[in-house]
Amino acid sequence: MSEYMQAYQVKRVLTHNPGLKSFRFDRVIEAEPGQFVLVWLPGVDEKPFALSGVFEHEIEITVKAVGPFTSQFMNVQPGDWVGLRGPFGTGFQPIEGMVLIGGGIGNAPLRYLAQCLREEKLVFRWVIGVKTAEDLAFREELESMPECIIVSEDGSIGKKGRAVDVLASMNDNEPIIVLAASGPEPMLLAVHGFANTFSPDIPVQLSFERYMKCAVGLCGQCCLDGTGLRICVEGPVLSGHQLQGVTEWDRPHRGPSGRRPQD
Amino acid sequence: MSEYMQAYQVKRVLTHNPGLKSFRFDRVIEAEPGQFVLVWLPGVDEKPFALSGVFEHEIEITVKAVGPFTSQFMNVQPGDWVGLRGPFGTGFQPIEGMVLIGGGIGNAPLRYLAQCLREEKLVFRWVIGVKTAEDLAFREELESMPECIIVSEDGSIGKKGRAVDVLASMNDNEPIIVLAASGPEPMLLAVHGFANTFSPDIPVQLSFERYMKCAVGLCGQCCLDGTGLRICVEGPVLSGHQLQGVTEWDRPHRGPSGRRPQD
Amino acid sequence: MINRLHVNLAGIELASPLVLASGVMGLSASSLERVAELGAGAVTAKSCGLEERKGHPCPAILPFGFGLLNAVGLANPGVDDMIAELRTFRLQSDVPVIASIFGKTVDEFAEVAARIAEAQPAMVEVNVSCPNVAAEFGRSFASDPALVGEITRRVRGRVSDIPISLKLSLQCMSIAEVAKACADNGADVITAINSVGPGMIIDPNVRRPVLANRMGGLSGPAILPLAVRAVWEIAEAVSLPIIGTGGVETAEDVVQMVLAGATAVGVGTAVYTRGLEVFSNINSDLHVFMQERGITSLSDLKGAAHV
Amino acid sequence: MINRLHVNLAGIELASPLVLASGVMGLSASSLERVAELGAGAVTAKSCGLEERKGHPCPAILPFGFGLLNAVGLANPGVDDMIAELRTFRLQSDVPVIASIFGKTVDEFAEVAARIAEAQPAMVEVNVSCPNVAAEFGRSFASDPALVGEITRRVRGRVSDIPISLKLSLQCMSIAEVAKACADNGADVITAINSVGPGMIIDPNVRRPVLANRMGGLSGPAILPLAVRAVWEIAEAVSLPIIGTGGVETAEDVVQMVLAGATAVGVGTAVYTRGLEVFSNINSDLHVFMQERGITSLSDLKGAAHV
Ligand SMILES: Cc1cc2nc3c(=O)[nH]c(=O)nc-3n(C[C@H](O)[C@H](O)[C@H](O)COP(=O)(O)OP(=O)(O)OC[C@H]3O[C@@H](n4cnc5c(N)ncnc54)[C@H](O)[C@@H]3O)c2cc1C
Ligand SMILES: Cc1cc2nc3c(=O)[nH]c(=O)nc-3n(C[C@H](O)[C@H](O)[C@H](O)COP(=O)(O)OP(=O)(O)OC[C@H]3O[C@@H](n4cnc5c(N)ncnc54)[C@H](O)[C@@H]3O)c2cc1C
Ligand SMILES: Cc1cc2nc3c(=O)[nH]c(=O)nc-3n(C[C@H](O)[C@H](O)[C@H](O)COP(=O)(O)O)c2cc1C
Ligand SMILES: Cc1cc2nc3c(=O)[nH]c(=O)nc-3n(C[C@H](O)[C@H](O)[C@H](O)COP(=O)(O)O)c2cc1C
Ligand code: FES
Ligand code: FES
Repeated sequence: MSEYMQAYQVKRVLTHNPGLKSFRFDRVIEAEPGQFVLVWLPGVDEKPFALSGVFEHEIEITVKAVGPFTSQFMNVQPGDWVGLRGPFGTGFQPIEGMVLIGGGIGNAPLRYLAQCLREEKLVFRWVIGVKTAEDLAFREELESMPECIIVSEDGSIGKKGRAVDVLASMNDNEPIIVLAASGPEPMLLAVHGFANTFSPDIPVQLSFERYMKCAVGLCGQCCLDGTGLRICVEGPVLSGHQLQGVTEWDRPHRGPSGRRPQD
Repeated sequence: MSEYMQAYQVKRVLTHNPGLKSFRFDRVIEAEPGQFVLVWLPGVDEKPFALSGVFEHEIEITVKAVGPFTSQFMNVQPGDWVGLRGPFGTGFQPIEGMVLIGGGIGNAPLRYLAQCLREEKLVFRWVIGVKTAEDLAFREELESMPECIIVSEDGSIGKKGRAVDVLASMNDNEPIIVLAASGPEPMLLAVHGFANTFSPDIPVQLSFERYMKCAVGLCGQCCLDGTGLRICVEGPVLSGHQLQGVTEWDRPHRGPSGRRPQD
Repeated sequence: MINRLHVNLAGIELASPLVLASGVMGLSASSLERVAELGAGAVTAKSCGLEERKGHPCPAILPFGFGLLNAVGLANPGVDDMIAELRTFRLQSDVPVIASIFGKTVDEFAEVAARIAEAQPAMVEVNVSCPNVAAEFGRSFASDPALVGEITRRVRGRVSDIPISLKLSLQCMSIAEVAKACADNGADVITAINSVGPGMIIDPNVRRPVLANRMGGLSGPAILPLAVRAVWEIAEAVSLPIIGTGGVETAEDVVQMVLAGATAVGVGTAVYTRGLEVFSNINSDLHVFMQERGITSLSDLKGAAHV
Repeated sequence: MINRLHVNLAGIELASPLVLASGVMGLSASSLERVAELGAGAVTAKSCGLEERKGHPCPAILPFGFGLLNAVGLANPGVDDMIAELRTFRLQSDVPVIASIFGKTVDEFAEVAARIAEAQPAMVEVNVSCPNVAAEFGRSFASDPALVGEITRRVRGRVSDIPISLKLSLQCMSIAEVAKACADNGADVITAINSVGPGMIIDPNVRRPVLANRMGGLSGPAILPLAVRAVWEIAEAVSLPIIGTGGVETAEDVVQMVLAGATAVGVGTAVYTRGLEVFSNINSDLHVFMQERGITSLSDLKGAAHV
């Protein structure tokens, strides 16, 4: 694939629940886990989605309905033409002993990372956090993976609690040497905070989201205040080091106009 | 080099006589002997010239003053910027036992062909035809080459006569197995005629000239009537086979308007 | 077997939608024939005027990485010689041949058109992109809808038995408006677009514009999006068949043009960027594209992107 | 050591002729700062209007092989937010920052210009390439010399202490004429050109234009020859300094622009085609180019191709 628009027919749709589906396209690409594609739904819009899996002849994205685009995407059927461009941005680097930690739909790219880790026969652990059981995609697959620790905020699946809360006891079990996290920003910052309590810090790879328009580092839409780092080029996966100097944590993100809603 | 315009400073000028000079440019290219470049004299025009030599760090063209462009070119000095594009078109294929036959300035590309033949340690003979002694470029170099047979129409240098007239006796000496010719069209057709008196024909490689504008096979300016072959792409070096079907031998060539002057 | 690539262009049957664009391989019967044999559905001759013109000195045609700049300066052998070439072509080929003409004045357009019609080409294409010598600021005829309408009407008056096409350029405020003026005055076809710009390339060492004419029109893949948009706008404005021209190099480019509203598709600069094989290559790729998607006729795709 | 790359642009001292073009990395103080640190001689903010605009849905920015098509739809945070970003930038960087503004009406141009001047940018650039909502056929302001002259005069009336530049586009009959109208009405600088076209890309399978807005302006290397020609024509018509913009990717492209008549050179799409390193890369290549040829100041090259 490339930055040029190319349409593909949807090969298969996997329905996790009516508002959470995975879509496979007949396409071979080279992509790192954590990298994303732009997905064009003709007549609607084009939005960024991480790859949730790369298979021999197929690539997969997993979409959660949260607004107009993602809701319409739930109607996409096998055979429909969808435009794809990418992969864009930076990926996670698979490392022996890695701990993955995902929140909600943020677990999607970690699924592909886990795939890669397994293929490279690297040991890892994966804390899968969801609000409630039905937010969990690939339930059967994940429940059968010995590496997975599922937690839910309402206790409807796995242990009750938030993913970050598990980290301390995991570290007691066996020291965490590197963390890969993807999910809501507060979770990412909490993971970063946890990693910073150690000396030396635990290296982190954190996948951020910002509103995107070009994904090729041009429009400036996704730049972080303080450093100007572009989430679409230098990110979405950033190291702890790259977080330094950013002045917009915990502030509302800039929208399509470039405006940041009043805090 | 390429089809894109690039300017080079003239490195050296070799004056054979006031109306016949060679120009060297600091440039490494891959080109076959017989291929040509377009030469842009800023403020004047751009015209095709065969490479007369390719050296380790230099390329060379040899220009004879025959009209406005070539006359102005005689004023070009070392250090002047000249635009070059190419190489374009087809080249001669060096073959063991080859006989080269050139008429006047048509000997220029054969000089490069001879260079290649010598480098590949292939045996060859070269009949160099000129009107008169002062039409001969590279006189010292060529007189010292055992492969060269110089003939002039006025007898002022070498044997008196025309280059084609030498062919029959050469063939008696040692059968000619392939002919490469470059020079005025009547000479080329005579060479072709000579080659056709044998059975099977002696294979020929003949370098033609036509008015050119694009050299990239687009404008149609250099197409031969009868077959539509483009001298700038399928030529300038054509085989005897490619001459078949051409209906414009011995007719005046089309000029810059595309018009063929009345015969 | 059906020929999926067949199109009917204003009554002319083409075995392929690909039309050799004017100015490319179009000076002689033989060069046109060569392109016809290599797969063009129709071939257009070089634009000719009343009299022979040598055009500009060289460089007149300049590759620049994404296509060409050209400022040939309407070099042409004159209408008499062109008539002879067209007649020779017609004796030897069944492929439809389109004559192309220009004039320095409205009268001259009408006169050259009438003359070239003697050669009985399949169509007369009227190239209005040349500069209007009478206009301020050296504007081209193509920029003025009223003037293009007038040329159309006058040519139509002299050429009644052969379809006429007006070859438009983007050097105007609204190509749709110009196309309307053509339709209102009797045009059968619109050819769009001519080369774009003009543009200029300056050599950083020589410190001069490289083209002898300083400026020249852009053609080739760089202008494809401009040409597709032009075809789209024309198709919205008039119902005439369009020869969509500009930057076409591949079967997918042809499909874009047809989806935008073209009936046939011009191919010019691709002869340089892709070689003369471009005609047969596009034909076979286009056939496969259509077959794989079960499309039996290009007319099913025509204008289909206007949703 | 002398800085060969230094230029004086309407009284503003730039350490490099490279100016970040509007619409690229220009939404926030931080993104502008990043580009300033990487070697731009000046940076231009994204064009802003009176109010926040979300612009068109995506795809709004589309790579197409020789550059980009964009139809962002004047998305911008509104002048209030932009003032805040510019102030933040000025507190943190000494690199001159150019504000860019647009309006839906002549009045609005004047008003936004007056507002943005509060942030004391080094220059106010007036982007007249947006569609004139009052005009027929949705023509852009930039196509009408009289209207551009009027906008210039009105902006000048409200912004007296800061240089103003008019950002022109080729969507007009003569960019030289438009530039003249700017000069006659008090402009200090001309920025040329905005993106070209518009163009359209249709997906052959989806059978729809890919851009959500259907059409979008072309930028990047495909338009360099058009931009060089525009700068050439403007330089022949007026004596104002020009920020030559469009398709610049290399030091040689910069030299072309300067030889055509530019004082400074805009860089936009090259941030995509060449990465953010493009500024430092061009700076060092340009330095070497000048040094090798004994050129000590770019002003020695300015307009030198007009022979
Ligand atoms: C790098 C990256 C990877 C992502 N991966 C996934 C994934 O694997 N699965 C998944 O379901 N979602 C993913 N998202 C989020 C997804 O892009 C949004 O859910 C989607 O754009 C929402 O659009 P909407 O119209 O449905 O909702 P809206 O109501 O428009 O927006 C809902 C939320 O999505 C954000 N959003 C909207 N548009 C964009 C945009 N153009 N770019 C970035 N964020 C936007 C908004 O800021 C808001 O927070 C990813 C986002 C990014 C930046
Ligand atoms: C493939 C090729 C290789 C050549 N190699 C050499 C060479 O090595 N040395 C050399 O001195 N000359 C060479 N020539 C010929 C050279 O191009 C002409 O001598 C030159 O163009 C004459 O230009 P002029 O203005 O001086 O003369 P003019 O008076 O314009 O023309 C004199 C002759 O040159 C021909 N000619 C003019 N312009 C062109 C053109 N644009 N393209 C082709 N022919 C043209 C004319 O048809 C005429 O026969 C070559 C030509 C071709 C086609
Ligand atoms: C070298 C050259 C010469 C051309 N001459 C003519 C011409 O004589 N008449 C004309 O109508 N168009 C002429 N054109 C324009 C082409 O017919 C065509 O409209 C344009 O190049 C865009 O198509 P393309 O990108 O496929 O080349 C010429 C184009 C080129 C490149
Ligand atoms: C995505 C994008 C957004 C742009 N937005 C603006 C804008 O808001 N205001 C403006 O004056 N020009 C805008 N432009 C035009 C550029 O400033 C520039 O004039 C044009 O792209 C040509 O230069 P380039 O080829 O270097 O990009 C935009 C260009 C692009 C590619
Ligand atoms: S989305 Fe445009 S710079 Fe990141
Ligand atoms: S010179 Fe143009 S086709 Fe040969």
